Amino acid sequence: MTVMEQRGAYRPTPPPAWQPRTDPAPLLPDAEPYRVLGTEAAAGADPELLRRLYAELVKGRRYNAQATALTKQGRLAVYPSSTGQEACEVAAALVLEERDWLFPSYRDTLAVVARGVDPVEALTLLRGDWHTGYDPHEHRVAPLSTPLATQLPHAVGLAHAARLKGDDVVALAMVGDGGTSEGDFHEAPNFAAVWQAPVVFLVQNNGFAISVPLAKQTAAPSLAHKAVGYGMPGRLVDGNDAAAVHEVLADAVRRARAGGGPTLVEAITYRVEAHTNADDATRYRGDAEVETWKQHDPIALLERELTARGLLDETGIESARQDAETMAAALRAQMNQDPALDPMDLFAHVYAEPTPQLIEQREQLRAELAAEAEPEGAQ
Amino acid sequence: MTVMEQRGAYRPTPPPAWQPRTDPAPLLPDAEPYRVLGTEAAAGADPELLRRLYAELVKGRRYNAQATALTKQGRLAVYPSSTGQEACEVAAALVLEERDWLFPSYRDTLAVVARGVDPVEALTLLRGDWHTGYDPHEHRVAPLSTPLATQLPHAVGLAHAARLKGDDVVALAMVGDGGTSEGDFHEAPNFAAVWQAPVVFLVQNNGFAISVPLAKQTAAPSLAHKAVGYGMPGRLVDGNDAAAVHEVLADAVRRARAGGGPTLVEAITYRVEAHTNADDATRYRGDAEVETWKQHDPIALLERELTARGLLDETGIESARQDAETMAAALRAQMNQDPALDPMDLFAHVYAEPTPQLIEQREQLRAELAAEAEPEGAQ
Amino acid sequence: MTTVAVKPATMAQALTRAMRDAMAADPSVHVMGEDVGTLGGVFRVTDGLAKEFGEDRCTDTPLAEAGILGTAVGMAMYGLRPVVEMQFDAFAYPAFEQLVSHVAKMRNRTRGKMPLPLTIRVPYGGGIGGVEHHSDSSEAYYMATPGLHVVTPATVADAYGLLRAAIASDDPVVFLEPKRLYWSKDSWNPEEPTTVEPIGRAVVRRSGRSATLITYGPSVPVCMEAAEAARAEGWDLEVVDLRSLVPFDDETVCASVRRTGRAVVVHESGGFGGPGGEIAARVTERCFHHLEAPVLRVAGFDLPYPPPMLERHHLPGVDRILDAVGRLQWEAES
Amino acid sequence: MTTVAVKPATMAQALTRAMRDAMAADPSVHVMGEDVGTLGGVFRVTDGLAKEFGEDRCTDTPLAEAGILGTAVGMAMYGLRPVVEMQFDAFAYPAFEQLVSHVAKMRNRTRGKMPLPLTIRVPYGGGIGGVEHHSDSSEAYYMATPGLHVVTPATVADAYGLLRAAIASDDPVVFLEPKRLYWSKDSWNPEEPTTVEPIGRAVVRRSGRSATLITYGPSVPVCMEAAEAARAEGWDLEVVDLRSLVPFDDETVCASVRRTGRAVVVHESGGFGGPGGEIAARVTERCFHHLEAPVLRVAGFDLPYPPPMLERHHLPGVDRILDAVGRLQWEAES
Ligand SMILES: Cc1ncc(C[n+]2csc(CCOP(=O)(O)OP(=O)(O)O)c2C)c(N)n1
Ligand SMILES: Cc1ncc(C[n+]2csc(CCOP(=O)(O)OP(=O)(O)O)c2C)c(N)n1
Ligand SMILES: [Mg+2]
Ligand SMILES: [Mg+2]
Repeated sequence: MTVMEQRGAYRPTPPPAWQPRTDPAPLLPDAEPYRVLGTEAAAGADPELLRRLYAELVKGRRYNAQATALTKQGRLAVYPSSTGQEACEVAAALVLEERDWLFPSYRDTLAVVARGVDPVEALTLLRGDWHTGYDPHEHRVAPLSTPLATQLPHAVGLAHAARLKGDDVVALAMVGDGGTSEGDFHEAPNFAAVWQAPVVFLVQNNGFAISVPLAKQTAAPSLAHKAVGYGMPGRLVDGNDAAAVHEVLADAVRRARAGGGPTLVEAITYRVEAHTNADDATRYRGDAEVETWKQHDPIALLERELTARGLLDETGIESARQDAETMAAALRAQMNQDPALDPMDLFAHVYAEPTPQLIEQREQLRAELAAEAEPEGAQ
Repeated sequence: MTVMEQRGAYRPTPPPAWQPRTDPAPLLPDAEPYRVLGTEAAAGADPELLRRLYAELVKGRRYNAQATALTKQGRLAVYPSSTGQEACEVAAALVLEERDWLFPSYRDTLAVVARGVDPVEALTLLRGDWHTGYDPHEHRVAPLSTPLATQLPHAVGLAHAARLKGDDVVALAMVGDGGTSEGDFHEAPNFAAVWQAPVVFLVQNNGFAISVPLAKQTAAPSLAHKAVGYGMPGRLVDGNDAAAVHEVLADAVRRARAGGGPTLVEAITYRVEAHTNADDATRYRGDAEVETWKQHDPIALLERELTARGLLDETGIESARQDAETMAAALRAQMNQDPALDPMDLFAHVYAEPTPQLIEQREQLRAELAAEAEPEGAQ
Repeated sequence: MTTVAVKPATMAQALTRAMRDAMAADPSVHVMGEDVGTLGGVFRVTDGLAKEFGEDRCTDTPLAEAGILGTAVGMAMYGLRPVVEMQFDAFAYPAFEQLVSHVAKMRNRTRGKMPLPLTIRVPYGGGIGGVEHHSDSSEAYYMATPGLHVVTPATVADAYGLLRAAIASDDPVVFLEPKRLYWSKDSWNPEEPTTVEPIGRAVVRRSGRSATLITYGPSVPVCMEAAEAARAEGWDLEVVDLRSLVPFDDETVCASVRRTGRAVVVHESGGFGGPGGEIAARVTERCFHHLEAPVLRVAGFDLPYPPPMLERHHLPGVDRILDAVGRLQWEAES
Repeated sequence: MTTVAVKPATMAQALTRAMRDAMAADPSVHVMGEDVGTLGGVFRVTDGLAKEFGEDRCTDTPLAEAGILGTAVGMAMYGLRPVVEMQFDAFAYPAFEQLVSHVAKMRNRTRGKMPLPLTIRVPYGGGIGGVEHHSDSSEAYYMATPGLHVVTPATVADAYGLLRAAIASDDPVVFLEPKRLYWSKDSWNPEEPTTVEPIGRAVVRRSGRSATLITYGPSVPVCMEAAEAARAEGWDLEVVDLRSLVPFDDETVCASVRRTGRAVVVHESGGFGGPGGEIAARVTERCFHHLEAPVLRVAGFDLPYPPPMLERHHLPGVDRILDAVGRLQWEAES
């Protein structure tokens, strides 16, 4: 008990509990982002997959342009474009099986659409007639999450629940470089690693959080290095190389599915447009930087690979372009129609059963609308 | 603009923005916790420092025992003992200059006392006559923080402010292994690294968060590995080796002071007592584990080193023990007196000036107390 | 409406039993939180559940409240019914964003496609000698957040019945457990089978004709005591236990106040911006012409919860309640 | 009390000017938040400050609200006066624990030894067509948290005067900026020097004898409009702009209600558990025998803030206010 009684032989033994819980070496990301296009690795890529990625990239670019145009016409409240980031958006959607779940961040409308959600329903939030426009269960796509990083623990919980139920389901969660600073970014991968939940975290490092450049966001060697602190592998990938992003994500999904636990992937990309249509990017960055990145365009990179390998010709390019135009025209037409609005919907889904208080309020609004509808009541 | 216009020469150039922000290699902790006592490194240790550490450890152990005894006598509401962790507690306090700041977690009463705060004032929170019992500015010790990890951003902000003002001040913030799971643990070191704030994070990994063992808390190779994700060095140290903890912390403090930025230190130690006097540790751990750790006792380790090197003899040990008893007797005497209580204090410090509402309430209580004081009103 | 036979127990044990019965009845019910597994919770409310149902059904989580609630949201999305324990009132604050921005909104956001059947158990309130951050009354925050149900039992039977109902609810329920009643036994009748109580119904705990005390949770026994003491003053007080703050049972409350013509709202939470304002305002809106006096409030003071040695001065006690009753303008009567 | 000459400006510009003047007057004032530096804030309220005072005085932080507020606490501990911007109402929730457990309590916890002179600017409320999480009225949460001052301007002049006072305050102030008034200019008189307004004083914006509209922030202009419209119905309405929710100016409010005998509280925040309950309750407690009718409330509905295309149905407008005024039992009068 007393200190003196404890004296005895000199014992330089290590403290009892020490043992690294994981071998850190395999967790560390490579020094350079992984690339496929324009490298030897490209030879191994599946031509069908590359062609499919290409078609989706072209459509995705067009979708972004159309949606931005719709904001100018007052048909969308706001649109955060993912132009320049299409490789990440598309690969994230395509890498998943039907039974898997996607957890998009607010900028990821494109991933949502590429996953199969109706292009108009995907825009409901941004048009402003409702919040989430699609049924998350239909395509297993969680609501576009505006509060940054908050969707990450959801993905972990869902993946964990699926595993507990014995279902073979993987969740892929998307977040931006800025979002990695939030506490929820920390808590989610920690839970995932402790639970060995089948989840893949995809960080799109597009260089900015609105106006704030990465250097003001983190001093980490890379965002992928954060994985080490959770005991999961970190992977660094060229986010504009659709083949590379797809491959790295596919590896991670496979690993998760096999019970190998979560992976954190950092995709290095660039937000070519302003933060949203309402933002003025010239306040915080120069044209030169944007131009450099345009030289590393995800569509151009893939197009070159495909044409160099004879997998794509002018006709194929033209046909991809046409498909994109057809999609855009349809989107335009649908978005130019006013959405059906029913103010009574405000009260319909707050609870399974409205509270007495909400019933009172609903009837108040109903009466007001009835009065408004009467000629003399109209304003 | 269109994709086709962008085609041209095949360009396998790297994405423009990629460059690791920090070289990850120097950030990685060593594979084994750093040790001094019982190793060659001990020869380099300053005998005076070792003796001082020893005296404080012995006093610290006694303080813990006395405080726990006071809970049994109803003199403290609760006490979370740091028995077994005295090396961390004491080293954290001793490593700082007077002008530096200490940010303790709720278990760190000992560090607070070792820093010079009055032993009774340090217990005010746990006695229950007020919250923080000491003036934080007097010894530059922030309030003992009960909401876990929330004190870490405070330390960063304070260190940053001092640096902005040109003051040569370092902040040392303490947190437990459980606390590293909180979002605030993530946000604080991230800010610190981005700002290169002169702050040192000391994680006492004592194996448990109440009943939850480390394995359910994290899958990280070590908690020190989390540093890499923030771009700061992680250091792993034997938390029961007071000389090692002091040396590692001193290095980190020196680095911070010199403008080198923050460091994250994980000290591997063990909570020998239950979580608090109210906890029943037998519910979640066996005696054998506790016994193993008692064999690696911080006081015994240092005592052996000191005696082996002829820096301490029975007289010295006895005199340290005596000093500790004197401290304990004084503490007992002071704590056995009822603290002076004034219910009106409830209203004195909510705001600089009480609101009209608080003045009303204060007068209500004053009237109630006056009525209570009258013989017939007494209950 | 399930009927379950129970043994004599404290409120804590009734809560345990409610979770146990819910877990036995429905494999989708999962309990999770800090120390809820091996330890059985710092208040022992989840005692034995991990042993009986395994650690996957009663899980010790990492120490991160936003992560606990956030992962519970994801589990609920996949069809589970998580029952989350927040260790103490003030330690639920880190999960506030998840609660307000997701838990409360998910059903509405998705037009009903993605309901979240989640129960969030929060031990709350003071009176147990807790140090700072261990005695907050946080119900005002939850009441002001549409999309949440807010429920709090005051009796052992209600602890069982309401927790079963909360777990069975297809909507998120913040279930506030009065810490200082955890060890209360008084109102529990071991012979009588305990039923699941529907959420949203207040109950008259004591009938009276002079005035109504409107209260809930930890203040219910205090009001019962005050009502007893009031007899000496010639007042026959009615005590209404709200049980559910959201939805609010205007019917029961207003029926009582219309009968008595006078009312005092009693709660531990700070007065300013606390639940009492809402309650007093809505009672007044509905019963104005029945009121002989303004609805008064007896509440905690508007300050951070006091240290243990001073908490008795803060908590609404019998005297303060009787004082307020005395100010209900009885002269007007005569 | 400082006197500063200002140019004609929107509310946003008046706020900028207030920070600029405070920063110029006191080197310990630091502005921090997401995008406040180079960009000048998403609402441009901090425009030019980084340029004028340098990035160390007006700092783009990492994207982490708890971290922003938490580091600001540490800066305040060291004697700085941080002015924190939360980008939108709902994005202040991640900082809730820091706010409630530290910002509000630090002075009290340390017996006044460690005050926190902190201003937390929160753009709040709807009416700007924002998508979900961009239009919350979160004032009820702050009002229910003792230790905070809660202030909200409704005019350009007050935006300046109250923000200067908030920054000068030795206590934490949650400064709620009505987003939809950012571009309002109406009440600003460029010729008149603008003074620092003491916190805690309501103001009568319009005198009237029939009834009092008690309101604040974004609803003040709506109430002014309603008061104009009410003339046609023969009602002469008084409008009280609270400006400060904590401390609450009982004196001004009650003086008005005692004069008029009738009152309606108007705010955008949800009704249930919202500020109106507190206000109605306390006015009733103090003015019961002057009231011809119960104090009524016109508030947002009790639901998650609606999507842009439906928000007009949610927001209290002139008609809904006049409706409530019409229900103030005018028969009793005649
Ligand atoms: C919790 C939270 N804080 C602040 C915001 C406001 N906000 C919206 S987008 C954005 C920047 C996000 O940056 P990043 O995570 O890099 O994603 P990106 O916009 O680049 O896709 C900010 C600050 C938010 N949506 N949620
Ligand atoms: C935010 C928060 N959540 C929960 C608690 C309750 N609690 C107090 S101590 C503790 C365990 C802390 O473990 P650790 O961080 O390892 O520190 P240790 O007790 O081992 O010193 C918990 C869960 C708290 N104080 N704060
Ligand atoms: Mg970004
Ligand atoms: Mg621990």
